Amino acid sequence: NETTLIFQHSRPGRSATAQAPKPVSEDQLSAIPTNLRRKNKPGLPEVSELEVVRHYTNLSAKNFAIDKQFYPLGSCTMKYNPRGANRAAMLPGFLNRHPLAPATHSQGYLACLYELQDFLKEVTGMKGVSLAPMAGAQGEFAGVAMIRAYHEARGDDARTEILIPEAAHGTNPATATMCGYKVREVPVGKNGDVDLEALKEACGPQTAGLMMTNPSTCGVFERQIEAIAKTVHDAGGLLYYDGANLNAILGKVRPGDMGFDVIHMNLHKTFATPHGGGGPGAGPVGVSQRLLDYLPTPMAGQDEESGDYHWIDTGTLPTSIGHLSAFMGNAGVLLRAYFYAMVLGRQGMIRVGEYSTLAANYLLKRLEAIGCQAAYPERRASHEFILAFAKQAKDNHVTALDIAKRLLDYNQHAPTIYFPLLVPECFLIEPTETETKEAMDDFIDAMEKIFNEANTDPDTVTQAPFTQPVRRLDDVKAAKELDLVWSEC
Amino acid sequence: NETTLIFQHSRPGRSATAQAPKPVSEDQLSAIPTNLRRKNKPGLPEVSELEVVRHYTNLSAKNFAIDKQFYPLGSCTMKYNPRGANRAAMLPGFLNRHPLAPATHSQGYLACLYELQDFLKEVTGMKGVSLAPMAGAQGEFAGVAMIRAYHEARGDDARTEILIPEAAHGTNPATATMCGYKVREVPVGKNGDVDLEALKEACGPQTAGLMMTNPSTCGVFERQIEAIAKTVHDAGGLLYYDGANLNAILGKVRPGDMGFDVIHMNLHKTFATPHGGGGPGAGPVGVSQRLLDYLPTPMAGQDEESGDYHWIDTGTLPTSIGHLSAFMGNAGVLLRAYFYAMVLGRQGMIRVGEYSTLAANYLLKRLEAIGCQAAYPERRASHEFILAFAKQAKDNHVTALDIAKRLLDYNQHAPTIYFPLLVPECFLIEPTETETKEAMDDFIDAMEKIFNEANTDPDTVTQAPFTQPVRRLDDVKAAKELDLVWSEC
Amino acid sequence: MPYIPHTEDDVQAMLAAIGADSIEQLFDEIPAHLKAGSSLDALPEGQGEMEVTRLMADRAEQDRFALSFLGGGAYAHHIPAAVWELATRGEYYTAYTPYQAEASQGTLQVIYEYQTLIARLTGMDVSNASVYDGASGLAEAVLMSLRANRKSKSRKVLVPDALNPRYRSACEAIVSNQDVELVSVPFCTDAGQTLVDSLSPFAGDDYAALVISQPNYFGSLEDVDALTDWAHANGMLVIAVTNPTSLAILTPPGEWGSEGADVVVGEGQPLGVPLSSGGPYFGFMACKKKHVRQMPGRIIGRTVDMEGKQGFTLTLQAREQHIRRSKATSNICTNQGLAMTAATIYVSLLGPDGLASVAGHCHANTQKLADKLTALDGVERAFTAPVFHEVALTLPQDADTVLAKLAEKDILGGLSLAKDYSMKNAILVNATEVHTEGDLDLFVAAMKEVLA
Amino acid sequence: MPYIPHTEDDVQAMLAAIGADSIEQLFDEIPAHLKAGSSLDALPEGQGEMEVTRLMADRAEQDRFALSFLGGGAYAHHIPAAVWELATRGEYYTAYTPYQAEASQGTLQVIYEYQTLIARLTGMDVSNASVYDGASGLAEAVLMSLRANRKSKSRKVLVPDALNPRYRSACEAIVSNQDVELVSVPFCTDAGQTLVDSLSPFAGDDYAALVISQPNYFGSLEDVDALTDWAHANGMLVIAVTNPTSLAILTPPGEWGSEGADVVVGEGQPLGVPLSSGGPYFGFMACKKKHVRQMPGRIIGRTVDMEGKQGFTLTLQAREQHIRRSKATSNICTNQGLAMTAATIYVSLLGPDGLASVAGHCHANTQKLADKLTALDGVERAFTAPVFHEVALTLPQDADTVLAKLAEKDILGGLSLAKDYSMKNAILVNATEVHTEGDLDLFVAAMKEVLA
Repeated sequence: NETTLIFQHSRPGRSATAQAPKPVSEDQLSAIPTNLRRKNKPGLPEVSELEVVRHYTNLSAKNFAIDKQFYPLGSCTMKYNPRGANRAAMLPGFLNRHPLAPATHSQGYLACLYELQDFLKEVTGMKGVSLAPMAGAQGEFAGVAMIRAYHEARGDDARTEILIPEAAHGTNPATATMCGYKVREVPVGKNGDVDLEALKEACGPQTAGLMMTNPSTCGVFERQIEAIAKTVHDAGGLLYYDGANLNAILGKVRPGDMGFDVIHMNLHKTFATPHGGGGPGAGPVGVSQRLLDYLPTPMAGQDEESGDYHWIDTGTLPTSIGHLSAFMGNAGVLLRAYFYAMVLGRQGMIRVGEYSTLAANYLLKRLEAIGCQAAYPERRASHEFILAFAKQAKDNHVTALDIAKRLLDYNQHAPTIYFPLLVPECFLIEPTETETKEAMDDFIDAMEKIFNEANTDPDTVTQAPFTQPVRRLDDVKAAKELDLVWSEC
Repeated sequence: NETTLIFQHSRPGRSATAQAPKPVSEDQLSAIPTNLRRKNKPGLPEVSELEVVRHYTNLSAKNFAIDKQFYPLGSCTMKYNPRGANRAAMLPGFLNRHPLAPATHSQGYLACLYELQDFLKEVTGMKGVSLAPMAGAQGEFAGVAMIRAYHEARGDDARTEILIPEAAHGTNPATATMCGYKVREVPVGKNGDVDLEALKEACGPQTAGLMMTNPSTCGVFERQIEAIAKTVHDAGGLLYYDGANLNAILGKVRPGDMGFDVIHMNLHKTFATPHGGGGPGAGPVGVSQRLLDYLPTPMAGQDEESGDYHWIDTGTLPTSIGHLSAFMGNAGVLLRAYFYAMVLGRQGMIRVGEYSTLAANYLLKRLEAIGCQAAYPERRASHEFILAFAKQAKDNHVTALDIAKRLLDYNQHAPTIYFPLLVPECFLIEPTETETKEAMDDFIDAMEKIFNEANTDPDTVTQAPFTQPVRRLDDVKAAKELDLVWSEC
Repeated sequence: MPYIPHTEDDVQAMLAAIGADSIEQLFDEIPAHLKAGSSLDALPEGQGEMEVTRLMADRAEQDRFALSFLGGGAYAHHIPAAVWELATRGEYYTAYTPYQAEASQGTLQVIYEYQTLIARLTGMDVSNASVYDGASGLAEAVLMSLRANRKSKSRKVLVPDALNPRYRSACEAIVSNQDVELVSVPFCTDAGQTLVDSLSPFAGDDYAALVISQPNYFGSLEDVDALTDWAHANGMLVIAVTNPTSLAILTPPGEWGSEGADVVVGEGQPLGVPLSSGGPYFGFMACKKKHVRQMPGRIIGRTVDMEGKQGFTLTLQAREQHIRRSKATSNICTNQGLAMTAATIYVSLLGPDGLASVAGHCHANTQKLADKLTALDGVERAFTAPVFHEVALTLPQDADTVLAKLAEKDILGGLSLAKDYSMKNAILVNATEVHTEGDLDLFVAAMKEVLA
Repeated sequence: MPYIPHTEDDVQAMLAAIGADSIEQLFDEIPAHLKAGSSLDALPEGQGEMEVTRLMADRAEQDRFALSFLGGGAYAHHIPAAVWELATRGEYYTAYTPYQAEASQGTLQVIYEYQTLIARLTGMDVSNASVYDGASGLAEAVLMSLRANRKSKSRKVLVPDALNPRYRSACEAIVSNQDVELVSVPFCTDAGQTLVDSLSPFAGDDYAALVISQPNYFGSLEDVDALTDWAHANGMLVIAVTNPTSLAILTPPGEWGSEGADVVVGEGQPLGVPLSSGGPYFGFMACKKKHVRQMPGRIIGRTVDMEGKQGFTLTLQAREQHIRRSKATSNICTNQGLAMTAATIYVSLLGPDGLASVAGHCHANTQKLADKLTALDGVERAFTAPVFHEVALTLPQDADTVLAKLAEKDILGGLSLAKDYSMKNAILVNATEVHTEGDLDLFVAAMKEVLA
């Protein structure tokens, strides 16, 4: 009963009557040819309004969420999502604005966008910004597509390869492929920095560009960034910055100043828009001077004389890589990010990098003190850091997965596990700047308890969780006996 | 940790900075004499915005609610609270309207109120309605105060007594007292009807009026209502209708037609406005012709010619019993009720009585079938009914309280217990018209299981609940060692 | 059927279980001729959520305005978005009175936290779980003072004329039924304050209590220490009526004079509750510990469960109507749960410093507005007393006319003092932290135009 | 510090635990000269929630309008209040991708329900958890068809000119990087439909798929059975682009022709997602079971836990970027979780009959509007084909000019077809269930005035 599906509440003829208009007559549908009309009504739920409200209220209780728990999911930047941003984005004027409304009826919205573009330029040190991409991965796509457009415009069509450090997010190689490039991985050294010699060898006339993030997914700042930039640029390639870890360096160092040519940002990470159970996000792209002509459209522009805002579209920017969505991307996310940027302002932006880094280094040191093994113990943590549990896995047969599951029993969301792939049995932990020291201390306490359990009662850890709506799930069965839609029989 | 108070999250200097204006300078406060200035800042929580959101999100999970559970609390009419009503009442134009805004800027609000007054007149069969009372109990107060004003206006000042059937809500006698009356209780017969002979004896020149509800709190319709009305009227008293049970008879029989002179309605029951953890409600009063002059103010009036709306206040109705609040009552509740009335319309109102009665009679019969003892087995249930567990209490030492607590373990909110006082070990059960048959069947299943447990394993029942945030609480300690505000030490 | 889930199959199955042929049969105990009026012909046809929402949205739109400076007991403040997004969570919004404590710890703990913050804000020992609003709260406080003042046998209470007249009239309407008399104390028409001098005529007489409003209706700050000490010296209890925002910077009633006030009430609306046409608001009510058993309304206590774990529960129910019936302290049987929940969240978000900033800006903005307005020809402060965040001004013209002209410009420029105080040319003006310098200037410019 | 909780004490304690003297020291691995640009001088001072909310409210107010008949891929519908009150509950709103399935059963079950309802609405076997929007969904479907059509070696796909031009251009921008060619199929300029006759020139050539838009951009209903059968007969897969509301009354793609479409995509916005300037919306994507391993995006499966209890989990992750990296089906790594959650709630509230009523009213209102407008002199239907809820009209004057004049009257009267189709005098007009008879009449009256 706890996991009853909404479809199982369905009874023929039941309905949430207040929500639907009165039925139309067959006569009113007579213009639609019979052969195009549906023969049987679709098997959608027939339920009352109270049943819907109760079902989705109760279902929501089965989620961990920032609003309920510490959620130190590395590389995901699960920080507080201001409720004020939600209210502002849901203002009727914004909510009811049609995406194709004329500029006369869009000045308020365009003003927000235009200013947000400017903020993002300043924060990243880039020359131009487009807000169009609908997610980080689409921002990556736009970035690499611009690199491709750049080389193509110069007739430089021998460049078929994108270089990617092995610790990178999976989206990086997948994006390169989507843009028609081959991927070459570059090894990472023991200290978490890219193997510069290997990079030099990999670079050549076939190099379209390098995709990387800095701080890297190893949770450390890539110290050789200038040498890397020089190497790639010297080979004629461009540098792509994956904004996944931008939170760590806000107000400290800008991708543009590090030599990157193009960057995407994850507003759902760095700018505190909600993750919504997996989306939506927004992945604006910023570019250096040489990629300005290729930015995806539409963008917000301003007439200098009148101060009026307008759309910059492929009509005025014909070299653009074009539209990535039917309209202009995830407007509601952009408005939330605008709200956040306006509340933080200059000082607030600078504090983001400072306090997220402070939190990560604190958590790292405290966890080391209770016996956790840092992947890069001699390095500063950025806004996140890696722990390796290879020793526990060997000594107690307690894996990173087991520890993650047991954390749930202590009401702590597990960090990212088994990523980056190059560190076996690892956690990637990111506390963010919005969590209190007490919240981190609670996490440390839980980890300490789990370490004790791993020694004294390992089954408690390997069989965890015990307190969640379900125990560990059979993923093999899920993949083998595919059950992706519900059927009554 | 689970029950940490918000004060325990407090740390000196922490704050939800985005919410407060920047501090003012001492200079800006110089007009306030020093001796009127606070010496020490109040010990309010100093917490971050995320801490507040997380704290109150997690606390909310510790409540049962209609949005989560079947909630058959007798006499409380816990029906579905339409979310659309919430949205409508929270429209900025209503939310930001100052209560003393001039009529020029109140036409929209007044239009809703005026129509709601008319709806309530029609539904109750009364001649006039005031929406001013802020709760059922204040509606009762207004009603009895009008009775008093009526007698006083006639110089009929020997009437010092209010008659009340013994099954009545505690608010009835308390209200009579608040209006300066003595209370005389009237016994109820075995069949749930008032003892008419006793009533006749009780009536006399000292009788100001009779307060009753029909259907009564015995969950049955008072069949002698006409004789009762005649008896009281003949003695010179007036009849007051407690609207607590209005849900049962909407569209079936109207208090005005039964002979009542004054009525209060609970919009938070009958008109589906939320109970909000104990309030706010709204308790409009309706009156027959002879009490029209005494209605509490303000009320919405309409100019017949212009169609403009205005306030009717003590200026135009000097005989009114006056204002019961600083402004005009719980406007937001009234708007929600207006929304509900507009969605239901005529047919919908009639269905409320029909389907709430159908549900109650169904639930009663099914519970009787599994061995429950109805208090009035030969009677139709109204929208609610009484079960008596005296047998279980005697046989298994399992009380109504025990069964109620055990129901919580089955994820069912307990019915009202030990009310009305005249039936020992009782449940007063009200399923309402918005619950599905399946929801009622789940309740019946739970009751059946508890009956089995009472026989086979009574401790499971007498020690319940086991699944809630706390076990049974020490009420004696609570009352003896009063701890009403938190202190750090 | 809106909000009713039953299918025809459900209905037949239920009727079969009951053994009835039709729903109508379930009403066979009602005398047939009584049913005649119940076809409800005057009600409209039901409409969908879409249609009703649009109708109400159009009406809400009608009532919008550009700028408002209305106060008089209800004040516009910034309300953090988190407040109502949390308070309208179904778990708070659709729960009822926490009769089953184990299944209501959420609501119960919120109330306990609320009681704590009200006690700390007012400087009192205990608080109840809230009453309907500030005005009805005063009525309850007056009735409570009769019970609590054991030394007095009087059914009279001293009430200053400078109290919000709407509080006075609501209080009167409620307590007069119990033959309680509210005796007027005049204010100094120069200062706009209630002076101890004005009280001397009442010295030596038996009154159960003195009501002190801080600030008073004119926004003026009273000399609360002197008034409190005078009342206590004359055997009266002190009932404080206060604005909760102001308590972030003003001396709390618990510290007034040498002993502090005995009962404190006030309108809770400024703490995160929208203006919303006057309600739902909530009245807060706090008192000294010795009077707690005379306090009406719901009260929550902290206790332990059978395993010793902390928990919260309704307590002191022996005062209440459902137990004591005609002997109860009041007929009140609910609190304003939702509004009180919102206030608890609001105060938690603001904190002591944030609330002090809000209070400070209200005061500073009001001062600034008064300065700007009195720079206009013929506009003067009506009184000399210092004010918190509301100020009485005299105009060179009839107040009602001026306000009507301002309203035509979509500016709600204050409340007229003509009717309540026969001050034909006087208005009461409020500014809070929501008003920008530009807002004040727009108002002043409009006023200038109107007066020209 | 907005949203940052640390007190000075906290900071000192944390630095002490780290063994650092200052926060700045934590950045000592960053070359000093790189830090120069980071003072962010061009950013404004931070402001409070109150100030930013007021600024944004003023701007939102600027963009309001009286009436809109804009469609073109985004449609105004009634959205039940419950939809977003539930979807913005913190548990949905602030959770992330359900990587820890045991702690994410809420989100996972919602997605499973969503997949089920999309499959049922489209008549397909399986659905993913949603993609960014309808247009990018089409691009994913095109790429998918290249992988899924084992018989074809072509990198070409047939795309009708009557497809929404914004879908066409977004699709082009995405797939062109992989050297995929979108080949145009003209439409009948009389009927406003894509005719099988127009396809015959392509018969016998190798194309991976044919895209069929039902309705097409002009609102016209295509003869989907004939088009589908033609494509299958010529070795192509069929990619259906549909409006989800219409599927309550129109033949679902799974039943088109003798075999049904192979992949279905479309814009989910009409299912409970506000217009909101174009996003966040969600693209739905469903396919036949045999193609499921070629489908991009997140997919949820039902399984059991170690005690045999039903549960939900991410499945078929071997297709995805975090496992397959450069070999993944797509680089997509999220879905549009929140919008999809809202849609699931919306569809549950409407049900099959309610959604059919919505679709029916959209159609009937659009027909009625077309009738009223074409009653004006010189206004004609541009095409003869039957329509769903959008209709192309030719005006006696330049379309852009007429629309601008209507906008001056605060009426957004439709989309111009001038730029995309060189139909200088043509507009595309949509009506839905939100439009009353009065709305239509106001529009017609305004149009009459403008044309006069």
